[in-house]
Amino acid sequence: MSKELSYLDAIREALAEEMRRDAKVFVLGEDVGAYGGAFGATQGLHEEFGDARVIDTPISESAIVGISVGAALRGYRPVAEMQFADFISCAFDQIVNQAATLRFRYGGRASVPIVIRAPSGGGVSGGLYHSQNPEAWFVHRPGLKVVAPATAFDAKGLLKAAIRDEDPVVYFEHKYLYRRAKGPVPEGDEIVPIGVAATRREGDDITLLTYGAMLTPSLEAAEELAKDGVEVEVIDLRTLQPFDRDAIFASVDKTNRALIVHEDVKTLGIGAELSAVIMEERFEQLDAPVLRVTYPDTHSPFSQVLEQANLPNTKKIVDALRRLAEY
Amino acid sequence: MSKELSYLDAIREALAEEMRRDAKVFVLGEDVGAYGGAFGATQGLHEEFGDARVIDTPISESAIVGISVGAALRGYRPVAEMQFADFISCAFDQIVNQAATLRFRYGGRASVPIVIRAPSGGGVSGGLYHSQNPEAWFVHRPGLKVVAPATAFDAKGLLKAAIRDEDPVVYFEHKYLYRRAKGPVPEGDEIVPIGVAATRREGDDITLLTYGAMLTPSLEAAEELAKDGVEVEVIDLRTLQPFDRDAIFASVDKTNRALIVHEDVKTLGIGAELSAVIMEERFEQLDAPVLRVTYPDTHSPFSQVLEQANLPNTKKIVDALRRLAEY
Amino acid sequence: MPPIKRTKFKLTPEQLLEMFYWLRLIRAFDERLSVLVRQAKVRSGVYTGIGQEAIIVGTCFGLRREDYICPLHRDLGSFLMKGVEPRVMMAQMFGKQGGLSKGRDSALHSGVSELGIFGNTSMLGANLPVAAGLALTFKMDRTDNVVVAYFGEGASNTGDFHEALNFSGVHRLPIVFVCENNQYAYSVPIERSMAIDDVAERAHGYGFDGVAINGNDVLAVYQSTLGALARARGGEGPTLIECKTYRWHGHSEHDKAFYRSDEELAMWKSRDPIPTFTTYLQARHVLTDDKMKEIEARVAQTIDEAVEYAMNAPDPNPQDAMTDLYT
Amino acid sequence: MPPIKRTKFKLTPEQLLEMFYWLRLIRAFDERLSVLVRQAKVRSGVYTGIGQEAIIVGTCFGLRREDYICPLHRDLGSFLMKGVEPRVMMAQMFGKQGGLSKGRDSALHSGVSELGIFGNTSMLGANLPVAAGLALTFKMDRTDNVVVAYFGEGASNTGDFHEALNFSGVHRLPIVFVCENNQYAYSVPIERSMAIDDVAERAHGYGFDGVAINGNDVLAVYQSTLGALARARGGEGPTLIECKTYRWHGHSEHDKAFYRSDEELAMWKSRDPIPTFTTYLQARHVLTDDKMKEIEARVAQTIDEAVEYAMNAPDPNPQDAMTDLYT
Ligand SMILES: Cc1ncc(C[n+]2csc(CCOP(=O)(O)OP(=O)(O)O)c2C)c(N)n1
Ligand SMILES: Cc1ncc(C[n+]2csc(CCOP(=O)(O)OP(=O)(O)O)c2C)c(N)n1
Ligand SMILES: [Mg+2]
Ligand SMILES: [Mg+2]
Repeated sequence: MSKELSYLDAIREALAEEMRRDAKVFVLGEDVGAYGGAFGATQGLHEEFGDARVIDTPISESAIVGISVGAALRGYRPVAEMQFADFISCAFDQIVNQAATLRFRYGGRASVPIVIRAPSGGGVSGGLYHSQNPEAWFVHRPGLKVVAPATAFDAKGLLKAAIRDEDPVVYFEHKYLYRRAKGPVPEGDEIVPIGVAATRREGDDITLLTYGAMLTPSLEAAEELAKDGVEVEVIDLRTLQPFDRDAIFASVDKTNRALIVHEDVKTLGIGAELSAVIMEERFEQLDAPVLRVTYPDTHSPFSQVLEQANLPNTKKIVDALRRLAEY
Repeated sequence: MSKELSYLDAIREALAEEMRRDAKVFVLGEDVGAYGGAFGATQGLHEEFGDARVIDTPISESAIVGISVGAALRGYRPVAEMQFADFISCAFDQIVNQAATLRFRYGGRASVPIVIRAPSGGGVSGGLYHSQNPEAWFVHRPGLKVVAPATAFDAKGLLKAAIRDEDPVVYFEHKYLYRRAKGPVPEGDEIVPIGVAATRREGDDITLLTYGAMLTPSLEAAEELAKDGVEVEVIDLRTLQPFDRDAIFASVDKTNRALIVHEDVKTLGIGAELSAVIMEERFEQLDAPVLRVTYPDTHSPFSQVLEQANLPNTKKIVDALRRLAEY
Repeated sequence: MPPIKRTKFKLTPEQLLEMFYWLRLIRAFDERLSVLVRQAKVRSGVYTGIGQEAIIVGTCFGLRREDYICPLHRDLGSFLMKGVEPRVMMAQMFGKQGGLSKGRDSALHSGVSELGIFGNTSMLGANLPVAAGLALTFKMDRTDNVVVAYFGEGASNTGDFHEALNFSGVHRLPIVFVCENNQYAYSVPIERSMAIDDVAERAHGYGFDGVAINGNDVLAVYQSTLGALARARGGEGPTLIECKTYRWHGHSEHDKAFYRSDEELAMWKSRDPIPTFTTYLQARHVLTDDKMKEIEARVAQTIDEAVEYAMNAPDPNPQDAMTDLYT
Repeated sequence: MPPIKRTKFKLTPEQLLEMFYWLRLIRAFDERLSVLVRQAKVRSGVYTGIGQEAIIVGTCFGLRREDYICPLHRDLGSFLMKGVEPRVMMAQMFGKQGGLSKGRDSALHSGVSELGIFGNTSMLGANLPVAAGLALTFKMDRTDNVVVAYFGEGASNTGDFHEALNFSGVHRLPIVFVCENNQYAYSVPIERSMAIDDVAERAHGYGFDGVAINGNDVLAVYQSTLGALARARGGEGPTLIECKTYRWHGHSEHDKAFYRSDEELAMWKSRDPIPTFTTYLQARHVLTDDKMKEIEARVAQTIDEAVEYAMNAPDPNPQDAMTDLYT
């Protein structure tokens, strides 16, 4: 049985359910308390769980993560919120050095079950410090897991999985989807496992790998190509680290063509790794080069004239798919 | 005319010469003053240029970079030292948000001519916080330039170019090379331009792309293959952002095979981008998949038994080259 | 060093009227922005400083063109007082080509070096190390120019605040640190973000004076600033001036600010800096009814013209989305 | 709250002798490490705390097993006092399989949760937010356990120090912050890293007490620690204890420490904590010559056995290079 929720409500529900299920789960961050968070993701939690488990912090991103690591070492499961993913740069050292290396340097005798929620992404007139997609930095750092849900269902299921995971997970929730992505969500305890992609549309001709807010334009583009009889298989990665190699290879083995679509910039965005891995593992099967449709290598401007010119969209994806189809 | 210097002395000489040439150049960092820096890269500078231009800072990496940005806005050319590249994570926000975006957000009315020197790399029993290769994070961030010299000649010439560049440059100097890499360096004012790779060995059969401390094992491996009559073209990238696309494509057009070797971890190391770009731009020319020899996706252990097992070396490179040759 | 709060000062009637004009203009500018947001004509997040104008006017009034300011997100007024045309600031808020950032930004992240204005990133506290760097160059140049750096009480909890103030203390830099303590950081009241009454207390941990004053009293702010400027120009180093104040509107125009009581708001509105100053000017017969009418008219006209200009200003050119990243 | 420095305390002869044993053991351990470095048997950077032992003994002596310590790089002795076997610590320094990190690390970056020991990264100050997180859970669990967090005066200039102490003050966490002020941060004397006499001063900026004491007087350190522990256990929040001391050796064993004068070193060596305490114990007839011999023998034997064990301990297995990264 399931019900319709927005992506944002799905996140809120996952938090509430996990906090009810496990007294060790608590949330901390700026304005996450009575205010309910800058985007409302923690609304109602303070009322239900009180000061001790819903903690408004000072403006101290580095400490927020460091405190989470300390709490995790004592068996707690902190869920830290970065008010915007852009500010995760202020907590960078605590994430990539403190959290990501602890299990390794402890010789496996401890781990760090923390979740860092980071509202990311553009298309919301956020300008250069409220639109960033910082996922690649963390995918590059061993010891971290990185997820990026595209649907309300996954927003809930992946957040639950992240909270229950024994390792540090950076959870990127796309701001553009908060209210726009609506759909059924699992009731109760169903989780979406970390590391498993979802095929959103089947097709034999081209594999399209994407995640987050780029799923919708990708699906639209796939429908466009269907009109010309080209069937695109759209795979939503959902987890970026570790990404689902089996699902990717299985699809490419079938289609022999692949396009990667992401909102992050091109150079060393996750598309680079996917492309390199497909080349390494499936060179023989490729009938065309793996292509990328991404944000160009620059910052996110406020002006919609400029931002819309930069963002990947259905048309850009269609053009790339056509190039691959005709290749 | 030129003379023999160590990589470390070449860096020191570049600093001294640039400080003599331009009164606006100054250095700051931890222990860079009378002590001459943890590795001696600033030795003699305090004596020659005094407190005002050779500044010992408190342990405040974030401020070191922020201060550099402020000074650069007033026409100075600060050269900031991170005592180890590993600690650059503590200055991350000031680099990727403050410095990298300033010109953009100012609408092109100002730029940030700072250099951040970061002693990076392993093979020196440094363990997980004194062996890191953090270059990919910065290559991924638009607005930054990234260089990584492999020879004494380039250590000097690229540092001079970085200091004279109008944009923020992260300069990765490899600790393993400090005293081991010796060679002729340009006298006086000769610079090594940013963005231009160097072909260290010509060959028609396989293109090998590398940089930093991996150049030597790469050249050794190339000699190995020469014995089997396989001629490997070894290209030292020198600049990682912007990397020299023309040089890469010209070589691949000739060899139709490419191997990338770097000490950074595999996932989203610079090799991923190079591989993806070669695929996008030269798919037709490739007779084999582009392969990567890199550090595996984990941290750098202290124990030499463990570190040496992880580090790329001549044998691993030879094996990969053979795979490509036989492909 | 003479006590800051009792600094002797003298202002001519003309100067007093100019102060009044600025108070009114800045208030009117923010109020108009607030309306434009409600009319959905300005689409960005707008952070007004309504109620806090005395801080900007009191701190900027005694500055030279050569002095540098490092404003925070509420300090649009300081851009005006430092010489940016109102129409340009308005175009900036509209994200138009004619703004400081050519539409890249719609807030205060863009500076003007010739006018001594630094435009910070969104990252709170990140402007303070930059301020230290600017001040360091004033010292290097042996000028007696000063940097005035603004931050909220919430931002005083960031690591950058600490690193910047510590460095400034060590080098006795010519900086005036102005804390705009408006009692809240977004929804978080000061008692949940620090365990002290006065942010000014923190200055003592850096080896310089900190004073807490009534930030709604323009003459008191001006007086203390004069004292701090004199110290800084005289080589006696930094001073922290904490200005107690209150923001009338929500954190941004989208924030209903339910987290505070009507009583509290009423109390602070009764401390409106403008009527207090008006009473004083009238008591001194400096501000006649005619003068008042004249100033109000000038203010209204200036704002109308600015809006007119901004509304009709062209959007940026999509071709410019990729420019101004590198020099 | 009762004044910290005059806390009443009573120690039995057995306890006093135990304190003496620890002073001697920790001194001997570091001295042996120093020799092992010169003999190139220990290949990692070794940071001894020789001269600073009274701080470790005085702060750890009153701790429970459940209390948590967050040591810095010189605090090997605190691992021993908290219950790690000397042989295991020695194996750790040798980077052997039998060490805390299985050879991943050869320093103090590995902790033991069951013993209440946190192993920090190399990043100075980064242990303090983690300490706050640990203390937060003690409060959540309604235990009266305490966290003792160590840092150098140099580390007190990092952003993490500020964010962690501020958060700890706001939540009145059960923490004792112990500053080991040994006058230098690597080569940088305190006057070049802060403009204040006492780091303890900084506590007042966070709303709790800071006291500066003679860190070479083990009884004074113990006394103040007792007071701070009582406060923390009683829910009265954090205390900062600044221990004035001096490191006899260089920053690491590779540092010749030319940056300080022989006079200064001689002055501080005359303040050696061990003879002072010995005199006291002899005056009280607690430490007889026999007891002295017995303790010295025990110390020597313990160290010899530890070295013996570590030298013969197996190296890690290369297969383990990739383990212990994720759970
Ligand atoms: C490093 C960082 N973290 C979080 C934010 C989000 N944010 C923007 S303004 C604000 C509150 C700032 O409070 P304060 O410093 O007191 O300034 P005020 O808005 O009250 O003037 C927050 C949390 C940010 N901009 N930067
Ligand atoms: C963030 C960071 N920056 C720089 C370093 C390099 N480093 C290691 S110890 C040290 C000096 C530390 O001084 P202090 O905190 O006073 O401790 P002490 O060594 O004197 O005991 C420095 C600069 C580091 N480990 N971490
Ligand atoms: Mg505020
Ligand atoms: Mg020290």
